[in-house]
Parts: sequence; structure tokens; C-alpha cells
Amino acid sequence: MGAYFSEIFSGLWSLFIGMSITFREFFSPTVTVQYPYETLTMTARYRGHIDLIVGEEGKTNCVVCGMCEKACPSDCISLAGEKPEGGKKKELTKYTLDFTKCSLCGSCVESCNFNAIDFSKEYNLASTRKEDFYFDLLQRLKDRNP
Amino acid sequence: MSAPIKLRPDETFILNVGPQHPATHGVLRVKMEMDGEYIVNAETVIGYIHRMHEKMGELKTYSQFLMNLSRMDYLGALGYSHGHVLLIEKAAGIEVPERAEYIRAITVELNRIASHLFWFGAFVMDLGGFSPLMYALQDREYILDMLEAITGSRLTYSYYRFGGLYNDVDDDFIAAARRFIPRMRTSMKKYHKLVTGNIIFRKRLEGIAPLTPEICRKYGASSAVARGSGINFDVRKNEPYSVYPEFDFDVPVFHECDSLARYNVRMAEIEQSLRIIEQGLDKLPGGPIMPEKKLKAIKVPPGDYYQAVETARGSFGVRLVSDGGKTPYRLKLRSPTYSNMHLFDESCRGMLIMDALAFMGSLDLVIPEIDR
Amino acid sequence: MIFEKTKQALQGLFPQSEKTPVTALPPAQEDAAESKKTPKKEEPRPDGVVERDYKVHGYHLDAQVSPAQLLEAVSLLDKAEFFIESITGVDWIKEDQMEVIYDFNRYDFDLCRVVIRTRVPRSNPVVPTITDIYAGANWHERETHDFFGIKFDGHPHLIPLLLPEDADYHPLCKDFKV
Amino acid sequence: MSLTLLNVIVAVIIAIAFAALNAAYLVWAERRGAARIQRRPGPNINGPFGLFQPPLDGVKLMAKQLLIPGGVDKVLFMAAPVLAMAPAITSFVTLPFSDLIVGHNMHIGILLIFAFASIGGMSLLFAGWSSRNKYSMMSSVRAVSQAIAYEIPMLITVITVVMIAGTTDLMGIVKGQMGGFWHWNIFPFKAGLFNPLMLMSFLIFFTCSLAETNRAPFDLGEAESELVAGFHTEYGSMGFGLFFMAEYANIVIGASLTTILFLGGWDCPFGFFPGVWWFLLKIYLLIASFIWIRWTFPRTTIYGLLNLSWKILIPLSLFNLLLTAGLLKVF
Amino acid sequence: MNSSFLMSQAHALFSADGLAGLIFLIMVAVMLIGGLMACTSERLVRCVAGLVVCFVGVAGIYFYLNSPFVATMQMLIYVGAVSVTISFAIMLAAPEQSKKIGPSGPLSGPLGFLTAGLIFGGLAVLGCRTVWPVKPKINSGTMEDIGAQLLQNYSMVFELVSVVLLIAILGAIILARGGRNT
Amino acid sequence: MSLLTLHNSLTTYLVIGALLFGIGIYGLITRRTVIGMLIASELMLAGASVNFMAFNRFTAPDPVVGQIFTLFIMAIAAAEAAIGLSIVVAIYRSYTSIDTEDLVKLKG
Repeated sequence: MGAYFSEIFSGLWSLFIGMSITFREFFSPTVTVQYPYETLTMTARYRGHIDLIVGEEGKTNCVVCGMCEKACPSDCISLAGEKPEGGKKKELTKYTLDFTKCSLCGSCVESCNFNAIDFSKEYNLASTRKEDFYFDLLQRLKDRNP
Repeated sequence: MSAPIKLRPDETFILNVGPQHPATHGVLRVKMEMDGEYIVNAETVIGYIHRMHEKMGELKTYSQFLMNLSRMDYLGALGYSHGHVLLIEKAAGIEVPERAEYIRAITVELNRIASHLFWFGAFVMDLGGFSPLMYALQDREYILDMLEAITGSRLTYSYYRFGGLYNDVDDDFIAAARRFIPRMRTSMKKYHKLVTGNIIFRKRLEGIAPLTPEICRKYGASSAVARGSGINFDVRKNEPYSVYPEFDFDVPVFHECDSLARYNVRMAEIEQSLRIIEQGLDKLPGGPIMPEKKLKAIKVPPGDYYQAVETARGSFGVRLVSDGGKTPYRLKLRSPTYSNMHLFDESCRGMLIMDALAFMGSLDLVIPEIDR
Repeated sequence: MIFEKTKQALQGLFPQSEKTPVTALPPAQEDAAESKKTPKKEEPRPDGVVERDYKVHGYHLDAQVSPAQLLEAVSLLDKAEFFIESITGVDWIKEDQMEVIYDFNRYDFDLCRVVIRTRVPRSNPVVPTITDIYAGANWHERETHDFFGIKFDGHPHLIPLLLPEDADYHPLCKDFKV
Repeated sequence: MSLTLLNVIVAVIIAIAFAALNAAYLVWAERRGAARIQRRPGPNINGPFGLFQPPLDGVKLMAKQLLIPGGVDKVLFMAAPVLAMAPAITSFVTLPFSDLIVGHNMHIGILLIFAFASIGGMSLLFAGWSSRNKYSMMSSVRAVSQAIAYEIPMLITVITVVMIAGTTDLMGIVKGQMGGFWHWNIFPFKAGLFNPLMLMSFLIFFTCSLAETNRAPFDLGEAESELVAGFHTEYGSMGFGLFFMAEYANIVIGASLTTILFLGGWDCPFGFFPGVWWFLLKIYLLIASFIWIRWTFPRTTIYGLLNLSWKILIPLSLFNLLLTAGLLKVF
Repeated sequence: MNSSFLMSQAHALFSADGLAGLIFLIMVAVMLIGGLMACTSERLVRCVAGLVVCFVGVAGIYFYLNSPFVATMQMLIYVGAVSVTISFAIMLAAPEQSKKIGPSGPLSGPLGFLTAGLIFGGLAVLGCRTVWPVKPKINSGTMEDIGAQLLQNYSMVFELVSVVLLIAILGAIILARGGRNT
Repeated sequence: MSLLTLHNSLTTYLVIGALLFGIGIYGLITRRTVIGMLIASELMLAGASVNFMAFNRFTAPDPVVGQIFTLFIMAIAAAEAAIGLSIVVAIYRSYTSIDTEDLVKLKG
């Protein structure tokens, strides 16, 4: 009989303790960010999709070695380059990223020895069309510094 | 709580729990044969998000495949990467700088806490309490912020490399981690008051789904499922790897065998992980995080290798059969939840459906990790 | 020590004559040494128990048994309170064989990982099921059946588990093209 | 007879409006309250403090197509939401909000409310049964067995109060408690009557009204982690909307009954200026605690709930009934 | 004559008394619809639904007979208890919903109709033809009267009914107990 | 006598009672399942109750006797429902059917 009542009382007490905690939380400030109205800044190391780094004279540092293409586990990078007449180094003519396949692992950036690609800070890409995610990075580079 | 009944087949009905069901946390399907609210028989159907990681492992080079490991389990990704890098390092004979190992241990434990926090919230939500999930997510958010700052990603970290790490940690991270420990301890007190002590919660879990040590052994259960049944098994202690022997921590073991014991194990594990992080931060040595000599493409001598690690969900094993080539000849991923989930079919017979779903929650399922 | 006991028990499965070449091999290097020299013409390893270097391979005992001996070997481990960790297969296409690997481990601190392996011809891969001994082998065997097409004789419910229900291919066979 | 009938009709219309308004803004309050407990802002975009959210949600619900899944029993499927809503509305008519504001006071008011509540229970049964969904089926059986189990302690507690008040008239019950909080039934100091267990009875009644309205922690009928959405899984648009409104209307009725039976109705705690505002204040405080409880506790099990009813609530309420009877005889 | 009759009817409708009469008619209609649904529907659950509707109608009629207490009891007992019990029995004992439960034989329909019609007709004619003595005073319909009578004049019956209920509960438990494996 | 004053005459109620009784008889004859018959008999009881209530209101000198009789009928009906339905469950258990045609075999 004693156990019966003590269980009722301890049970009731535990319920009141729980309610006191939620009561305290009720009056503490909110912690969420109202997403479309407020946004957070991305951290410095945030891994978005890759972008070409703007090197000297607004040109890319890429030497078309193809390491990133090889390192990519999902085959999303394809690049091409040709030697301009009279030039010594190959120049990048095409650099496309198939973002539909990319899993943001960062292998490409790591494999690049020439500091040519880096992560962008874009995180809320959305579209209804698949084609929007075939990025032409060379074009994006040009867009960034006209 | 159990119904020892013999039924005619026309008295039962089939209830499909899943593939889309609030309690399965993903695409898991359990075909339950029910007698009213009692489960007569259950058959778990998995494989809805099977991605054939093992074939990918055979087709990709070692370093290309490394990224897949964090996609196995989206809640405790680092533990899985850890197992894989340890295996390859062991097999290929790569030396790892001590600092890297310490950082790995710290980040794995942080990730373990994050995973347990999410499980805690989801588990209480399975039982119908919604608010603890939000509190747990707040605490988890601190961890994700810290890990994002050093790895650049919030869930699928791809942080470890063969021989070390991708990025070094900075002072901000260390300071944030130090701040996090007391905050988390305060939160734990709150959780214990709000949830663990709650009479409704205890009544729902006490004596539900007792798993004998024998069942655990027959099914190869690990993590809290085994430790809640009185089995003192933690790969970190049983087969010490990495720098875990340097740390002073306990393996929480509960002998009640019920769902509450499994809950208690995980909650106690959070506190032990905090201890490990604390010690790791104190002991963190300086130095490089990658071997001095840059690694060429990795090749593993032919042979058969196995490495087990304790992830948030239990004993995760990687078996590598190498023929000396650039890619593994065979890579087997032994996922802990696969074994833990397997015993559900047998154990849930005769249970009420709501107890069975509480039991399912106590197993800490992450479906992509089962399906691989 | 459980390691010694298990080793003796497993060696007991093999008559003395068959055991000799196995124990003569130096542990841990034999794969490496052989395969580097003659990778193509490697003979399948004879049945028997091999001790492995735990620091390199991650397990202690490696026992290759014939499918007929499998149940006996597994029940030995069951009696010694091992738990089943996983079951998997390897497709040795060059040797025209399928291998099934069973991993066993212990819950206590008497560390001993045992690997049991058995080989069957690729053309007719049939292995007896161990679900009667370890109920937890059920899914592992189904998964192995999915991936390699190895049939587990006596398995209660050998239908695709991870693959779609109507899958008739076995993706981890080496002759499966992606 | 005739004039009261007109009265009743006007009261029904007002009750519908009151119920709908309550349902809408209690949803808002619930969402805001839940959000605050979880340290989120909650709906705050539409209008000041998100106050336009409920009408917009209502418009959305009404604009949605009414889906009737194949294989359902159409008549019952359509009738169930109405059956759920109608008794809730009718119960409002007899509730005295103050000595002036009452639709139609009847001398058997409290019995009438329970009589209507039993129809509400049947509506859940029909909804679940007609949906042709196994989850709904299980949920409806749960909801009904729960309703039966909790009706008993609830009625026993009501009888205790009726014995003290000497009337089944809701207004009469309140009038017996007028004059400050020390006269309320929850507190034992009543003229000539000292019953220390009335607080317990209040808790029992409160628990039962939580269970009767299928609120957490007794929301087994719509246990979303087990039964998806329970009996209203297959309902969309206004079918769902009616169940939703009925749920909140029942909450208001439960809170009002608790107020009338135990908290002195429209009586001021300090004995002056009684009026409808006190009544509203009390019921909304009770509703706030309904919300507060819902977002704090996990759900009970079906056997835990039946154990609670049969092993704790019924014996205790019976004991209090006997004690009160004895006290009434003595004093 | 016809139009004036209609006029008077319409006029009566808008008076409060007329409204009461209208609601009475609605109640009778509800009762009839429910009763017919309960006895002709092909699904047992619909029969129970019909029963519920019918009893709500009957309760409404009791209201018009100046006995609201009996009306509420009618709802509490029949809707809240009897109908729920019946539906539980259906759930326990009639798993296949699709099975039609139509008339038991080709003749039973007309035969039932004939019998029921004859009985109804007879009773109705008897009821209408007889001249009933008029009551001096309408009953007040309060609970006090009923309670006092129950505990004074009819206390023996009251006790007997409680014994019957007790025995019924015990009997029901004994009959329905015993697991399904027995 | 207008349609709208029907509720003030005894005969209306007697006819309603007879109607309910008739519906109940019809159901009892046509129903094939035990539960259906039980439902029909509940209707017949309700018909009888209506008569009692009507006489109580219009003719009986005692103000409550009819009401008390109705209350007793309700109590008996509840008991009857409980017993009848447990019998139904018991029948179902031994015959797997509640169809009266299947219950011809008396020795179970």
C-alpha cells in the first residue's frame, strides 16, 4: 500500500519537475534563425561547389593538369585546354562541373597543386531543371570579373 | 505485455509499417502480422536505399572511396571514416602523426555525442514527446557548428585522410569545444530531469523488449543494444585502437536488458565521450597532421585485413581483401545496425505495436547505414 | 586462453596429414610472398588453420574449412561463446571459386577474432546454412546470396534482401558489368 | 418552452461561432506555445504575432479538395466529422459562462454534456472504421476503449461534486461556490464541510478530461509515431478541419467543466466583481496547461493508461465519493 | 381553404411554438431514418450508426415528453454504452466486412414486412381509436421526483435491477473470458 | 390538428412507438446475424419505452412511474446487450460465424 502511494506521489512529482523545465524554457529566448529573412554567414572552410580561383590579371591559375578530373570519385569534372600559339603553358578552354553528381567531397580541391580551384560559399542552390546544375566554371569566372 | 496466443490465420491481419512511416525514420518497412494490437510475426524488409557501396569500393581507388564512408551514416559519419582510414593505414603501413590521431578521437567523440543527441530526441519523439527533440537539436547544433568550422561540412564530413587529416584544428575550435563540455553537462542534467526521471517515460520503457545476452550473441549485436543487456563490449576497450588506450573512460553497462537500459547506456555514453574530449583537448600534442612525406597513390599489399571501430551505433568493421592493385579486390562493410536491427523480428513477437516501435527506437536505427 | 583453445579445437577438425603444410607456412607473409611472385597461377589455399598477426590483419585465427566441415567449425565457435560479426563472400574468378567468409568475435576481454572461410566452385556455389546455429546469420547469408549468388542450403527465407525483390543479378561477382 | 427554444437556436449559432473562433486561435496558441517551449518563434509572419495565420489556414483547409479514398464506407465517412462536431457545439449551449451569459440552462446540464460526449466517442469509432485503413481502425478502437475507461472515474468525481452542490444544474453548482476561492470545490474549506481530498478529485477530473479529449499524454487515438494520424489519417480538407475543431471545442468544454465544478466558475477568487472574464481567464489558464502538458510529456501506453484508470483513478475517486458522502451525512 | 391552411401553417412556423413543432418533426424523422438504417443496412457498423441516430431521435422525443432526465439517460446509456458494446462485439466477431448480411431467405423480406406492418397497423389503430383519460397535471420532469420515487416506492425494483446488472456483468465476463485458444 | 402541434397529442407518440416496434419486428425477422437481431430488439425496446413515456406524460396520475419504468428498461437493455454480445463472442469462437444459418448445429 505504501509503495502504491509513494509511486503515485513520485510519479506526480516527476511530472511537475518536467513541467517546471518546459516552463523555464518557455521564457528563455529563441535560438532559431528565421531562414528566408535571416541567414547565417558560411564558415571560412565551408565546402560549397567548386569555383575557379581568380589568379593574376583576372585569369585562372589552372594549368589543365587534369588532377581534379582524376581525383573526382563521381566523374563530375571535365576540363579541356589547348596551347595557344606561341604560348608555353596550356590554357584552359573548358571547365564544367556536373553538380548533379557532385557529393561535395572536396577531393578535387585537395588534389590541385596550382591553387586553381576553391569552394564557393553558395549553399541554397535550387532549381526545377537539371540543366541548371551543369556549371561552366570558366563562364562563372568571367562573370565575376568582367 | 505479451500475448501467448494461438491464432487462426483469418484472425490476424498484415500491417505494413513503412516504407513511409513516422516511426521508421527513413525507408524501413516492417511487415507485421497483427492480432489486434499484438504483433504475431514481423518481417523487416530493408534495402530501399541500398547504394551498393561495396561495389563502388571495388571500382574506385582507395582515396576516392574514402568519401563514401561518410555517406553511410549521416549522423555519425566520422566514426565510419575512422574505421576505414585505420584499416588502410594498418594494411598499407602508413604512419599517422599523433596530433592527427588525437584530433580524430576528439572529433569522433563529438560526432558520437551529436549522433546520440539526435537519437535521444528522435527516440523521445517516437514515444510522443516532441520538445526534447528540439532541445537535443540545439545542443547538437553546437557540435555541428564546431565540426563545420574545421571540416567545412555539417553531416558528411570527409575529414580524415589516409595518414592524417584534411585540415588542422584551430584555437577557435579548441576554445569552442572547451566551452561545449560544461554546457553539455548542464544539458544532460536537464534531459535527465525532463525525460529520464519522467514517470510516463519510465513506465513505457521498463521491461519492454528484454534482450537476453544470448540473443545479442546470436545476432552479433553491439553498442548500447549489447551493453544494455549486461555485455561489457566496446571496441574502444576490447580492441583498443587509435589513441583510445591513452584515455581514461568507462564503458557504461546496464543489466536490465530492457529498452530503458539501452536508453541509459547511450545517455551515460554521452558523458563518457565528454570525458574523452576533455582529456583529448588537454593532451592534444602539436606537430603536423599529415605524414611529412606526401603519399603517392595508395596500394595495399595482397592479403586479408580487418579493422573494427566503435561508432555511435556499435561495432563497425571493414574487411579488405586486397590483390595489391589500386582498388580493393573486395571491401566488406560490416554495419552495426544491420545486426542490431536483425534481432527485431524475433524479439518483437507478442509485443504491442507501440512497445515494438519504442523498442525499434531504442535500437538507434539509421537506415542508410543498414542498407549501405 | 581462448585463443589456444579455439585454435586447438579448430585444428581438431583436420586430420594430422592435412594439417602439416599449413602450420609450416610462416603466418602473415604467405599471401604477400606468394602472390607477388606468381600472381596469376596462385593455387587455392589448402584447408587448415592459420595464425595471423593481429597487428597487421586485425584477426587472430584464420581457418579455411570445406563446406562439409563448416557447420562443425561454426558450432565449435558457438560453444565457445563467440558472436557472429558478419558473413561475406569473395569472388575468386581467376581460381573459379567463391569464398564465403565468416567473422567471429568475442564479447569479453579475452581477445580472439576468428575468421572461418570456405570455398566452393563458382559453377555450383552451395554452402550449408548456419542459421540453425546463429540466428543472426540469416540476413548476412541473404545478403551474400544477393551479392554473389551463393546458395545457402537449408536457409529458411533465401530471397533478395538488399537488392530489389526481382533481382536476378549478383553485382559483386567479378564478371558483373556496371 | 417556445421562447427557450428560440434562445437555444441563437445560442447554437453563437456556440458555433465561439467554437470555430476558439479552434482557430487555440491552434495558434498551441503552435506559439509549443514553439516557445521549444525555443522557436512559431508562426509570426502573417499579421502581428502571426495572428492571421489561423484564418489563412482555415481558408486553405476549405479550399482543399475533399478526398474520399476508394473502398471507404462513404456514408459513415462523411457523417463522422459532423458527428464529432455536433455534440461539442450542443454542449456549449448548456455551459454557463456567467450568471447572465448562458445559452440554455438546464437542471440536468452536467448530465447533458456527458450524454453528448458519448456521441463524440462514437464519431471516432465511425471515422476509424469507415476509413478502411488499419491504422485508423486500431486508433478508433483505442480511442473508444480509452473514452469508456475514463468516463467512469470522471462521472464518479462529478457525482462527488454534485453531492456537495446538491444539484446537477451547472449554474447551481457555481452558485454554491460563490464568494472567494475558499468556497471553491477544489479547496476543502466549505461551510461545514472539510474534505481534504477534493484537490485530488480535481486532479483526477483534470486527468480524465485530458484523456477524454484525446490530448497528450493520452493521445493514443492519433499517436502519430505509431498510427500515423490515427482515425483521421484518411481525412483531408474540411473533414479533417471538423475533427480539429471538435478536438479544440472539446478542450474548451473540458476546461469549462473543470472550472465550473472545481474552480468556482465565474467567481472571483477574492470574492468581488464576479463575471464572465474570470470564467474566461480560468478556462484559458487551464487550456494553457493542456498545451503545456502536451509539449512536455511523452505518450502513455494503452495498458499504462488503462492501469492508471482502473488501478489509481477509479479507486481514489470512489474513495473520495464515499468520504464525501460520509462527511455530508455527518455535517 | 388550401392556401389559408398553408398560410396558417407558415404563420405558425414562424412562431416559437411552431418552431418547437418543426423540431419535433425533425426528431421523428431522425428517429425513423436511424431505425430504418439500423434494420435494413447491409453492413453491421452502419446498423450501429443507425441505432445511434435512432436513439438520438428517441432522446429528442423524450425531451418533448417533459422528461429531460430520461432523455439524457437514453443518450448516455444507449449511445455511450450499448452502441459501443455492440460495435466492440462486431469488431470481435465479424472480421469480414464485405460479407453481406441481407435477408435470410427470399420470403423473409415480404414476410417481415407483412408482420411488422400488421403489428404496426394494429397498434396504431388501437392507439388512435381508444379514448384516453386526460391527466389532471403534467409531470414536472425533475430529477427530484424520480429520485424520491426510486428510493421510496420502487426501492425493491431498484435493488433488483442492480442485482441484475451485477449478474449481467459477471455473466458477460465469464462468457466472454477464456482466451482464444480454448 | 396541424403538423406543428403534433407533439402535443398522445396518439402521435403511440404511433411513433408502434412504428419503432414495427421496424424492430421487421429487423428481427429479416436479419440473419445475431448482432443484427440484437440491434432490432433494442429498437423494439425503445418503442415500448416511448409508449411508457407517452402515457406517463398524458394519462398517468403518478408523475414519474413511466419514466422509472423506462429507466428500468434501459438498465435491462444494457444488461441484455452485455450478455447477448458476450454470447455472440462465445458463439463466434466456436462457430467462426455469427450467421444464424451456420448455427444450426447445436452441439458445438
